[in-house]
Amino acid sequence: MADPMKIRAVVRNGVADVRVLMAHEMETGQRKDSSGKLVPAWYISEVTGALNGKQVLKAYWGPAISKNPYLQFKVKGAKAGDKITVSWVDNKGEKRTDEATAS
Amino acid sequence: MSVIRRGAVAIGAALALLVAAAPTLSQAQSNTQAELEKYRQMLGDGNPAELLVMRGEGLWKTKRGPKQASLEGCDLGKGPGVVPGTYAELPRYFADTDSVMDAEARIVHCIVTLQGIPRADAVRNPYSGAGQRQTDMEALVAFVVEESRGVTINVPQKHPKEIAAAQRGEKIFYFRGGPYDFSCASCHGEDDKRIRLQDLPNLNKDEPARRAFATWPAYRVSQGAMRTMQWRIYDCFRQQRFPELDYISPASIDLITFLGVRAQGGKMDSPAIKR
Amino acid sequence: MTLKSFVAAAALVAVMVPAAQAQTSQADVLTIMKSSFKERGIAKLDRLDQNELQKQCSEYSTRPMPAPMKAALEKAALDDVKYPADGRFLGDWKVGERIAQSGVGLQFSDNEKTVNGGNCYACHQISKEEISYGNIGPTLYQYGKLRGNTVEIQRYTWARIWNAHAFNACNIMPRYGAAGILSEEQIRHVMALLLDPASPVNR
Amino acid sequence: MNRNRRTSLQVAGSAGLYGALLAIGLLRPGQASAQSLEQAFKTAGIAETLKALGAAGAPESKDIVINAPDIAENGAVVPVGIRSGLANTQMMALLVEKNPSALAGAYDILDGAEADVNMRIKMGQTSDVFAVVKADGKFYVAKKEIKVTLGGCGG
Repeated sequence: MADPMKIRAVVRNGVADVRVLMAHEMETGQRKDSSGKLVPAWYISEVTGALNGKQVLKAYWGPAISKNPYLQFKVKGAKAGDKITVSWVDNKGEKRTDEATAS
Repeated sequence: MSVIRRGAVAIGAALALLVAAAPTLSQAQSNTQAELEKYRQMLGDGNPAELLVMRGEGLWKTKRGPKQASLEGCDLGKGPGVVPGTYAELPRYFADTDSVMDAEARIVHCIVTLQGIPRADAVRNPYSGAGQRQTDMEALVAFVVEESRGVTINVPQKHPKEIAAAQRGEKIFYFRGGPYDFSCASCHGEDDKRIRLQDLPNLNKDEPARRAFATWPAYRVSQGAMRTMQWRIYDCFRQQRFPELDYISPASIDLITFLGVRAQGGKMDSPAIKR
Repeated sequence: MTLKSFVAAAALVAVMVPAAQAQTSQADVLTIMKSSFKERGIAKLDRLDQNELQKQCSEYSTRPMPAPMKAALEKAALDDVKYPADGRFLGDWKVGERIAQSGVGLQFSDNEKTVNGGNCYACHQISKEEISYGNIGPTLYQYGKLRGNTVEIQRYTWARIWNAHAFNACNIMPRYGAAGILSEEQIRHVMALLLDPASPVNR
Repeated sequence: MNRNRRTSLQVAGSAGLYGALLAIGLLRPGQASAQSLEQAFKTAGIAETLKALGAAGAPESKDIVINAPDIAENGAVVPVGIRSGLANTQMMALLVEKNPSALAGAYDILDGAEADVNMRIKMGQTSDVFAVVKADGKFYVAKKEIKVTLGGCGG
């Protein structure tokens, strides 16, 4: 199973600044392993961000996003105590959802 | 004394450079430095090593090995079970092994003695390779060092073996060998030097020596992995064109002891994030 | 002597004795080194066996080397320089640029088939186009333009690349010719990068 | 591969239906843009990728800010942010001209999010990067050069 994300959400003037770290290899599909074989592409293809269950952001990624991806986005109309949920799914169908409380 | 002399030489060299460089080139160089600073600052916003710290904490508390024990009873120098602040005072002398050990050597010791995992297994693949998940060892080190963030570096020099280790470490620091004739000091003995665009800390000077020790282990974006202090030394020697340094070998611990003593008074700020 | 002044004097002595000259011997260190490294691929353990130059330069890292010793090392280095038999000093600067850019070779992660690079940009500014250069060595931008392309300059530059200790014993630069890092032909190309008027270094 | 994108595609229906829904205003343009993205992730170069995004010929806009350093110390991780000051920004995307596939990432900005995202991307070499923004149904672009440098003494 995928390792948990680290989500931080800090509210200032009604806007939540959300910073997310995800553990993922993000293989490009162009790297060769030590035996010279091409390592197949493996990357997070979609990420969604939600405030109290309502989707606010949807990201579509390719393998050009760096390993162990970092995503920062801003959510309007947020206050301390709100729930920020982030989910990702990769091109193999593996997925992960984590939640943080805005402070 | 030698530090002062080297400092003077470095200042002279820096002045000579300033005079020699054409204005357009030095201006371009300062723009380069400013943009690199921006790059490094933007990276600082989110360090993937935090993910490894979480994994390491979980691993530390997990019962593993033939003895089905966790590492929570590990004595890292402040007594069994105490993790906070320990990294800042390692390497140090441990009476139970009658030797000076760095953080990684001590963690291996605990894995062997508390969990009953054979030493050969514990040290077999300490560093993750390209495209591999970070090793358990790397995760454990990430957790341990995080617990010393902000703590003042105070590598002890009380026991005769601690003093001897630092003295040997200094000799190793200046040991020139291999087809390139390099020693550690070849790259880390003067102020304001770079390889390509990477700043090289002058480990003869207090401030850069503190900063360097304080920011290892670090997440290396070029490798997509957090690397430990043992790895830092290992890979320096690789680029020095030396043979392969053994994990937690005596020379590595001596050198880390020397660097730790040089860094006295700095504040741990690790895991850091670097190119 | 009062206890207080004794302690102060002892402290003073402690400060004045360079740590490098403490009881640890070079032999102890070599034993520790040999027990801590293992050979891997092309990097054998004999790389830890220091030659005279390496030994003396290590020994005098933290204190000034006696002048006669320094002069002797420099003379030995200069005598050691092998100039091209056919008198041809300059090759192709374009190949030289590639050699200057490449940092591979001689690491335990390389192999016999790896063509060694010169790693020049790691320490020197060379062409203006490459912004990622180090500053351990002096800038070489406009090297030929500033010095000319005479036979004397060619011989001097060749010797400097072959064994830089000929001019400043215990400096940091690898002995590219003497230690067999670059071939004679490769050195010709690097020479061209520095001296050929058509090289971007001199344009 | 791209199972999830296919799922989105199915939700949106066929391309024809998607277009029809757009036309009659049942779907907000920019949302569920997966169908054009599927193709856009496969194209090289800016012109082709803009075309795949339906943004061919989009004009430059000063209201789009690309926040990135001029020089990256390593191409494996290049921090890049896009911020749009254009009213009703619906979608933002980042393209790297010289990467094998230009499109690095695209973001649907739904109700409740600001048009301001930061990501980290891989760049194989020095290149122009383009931010593409869809606002009020129209596309705009901005560009910036990022230099990728070599490092170390073992490579």
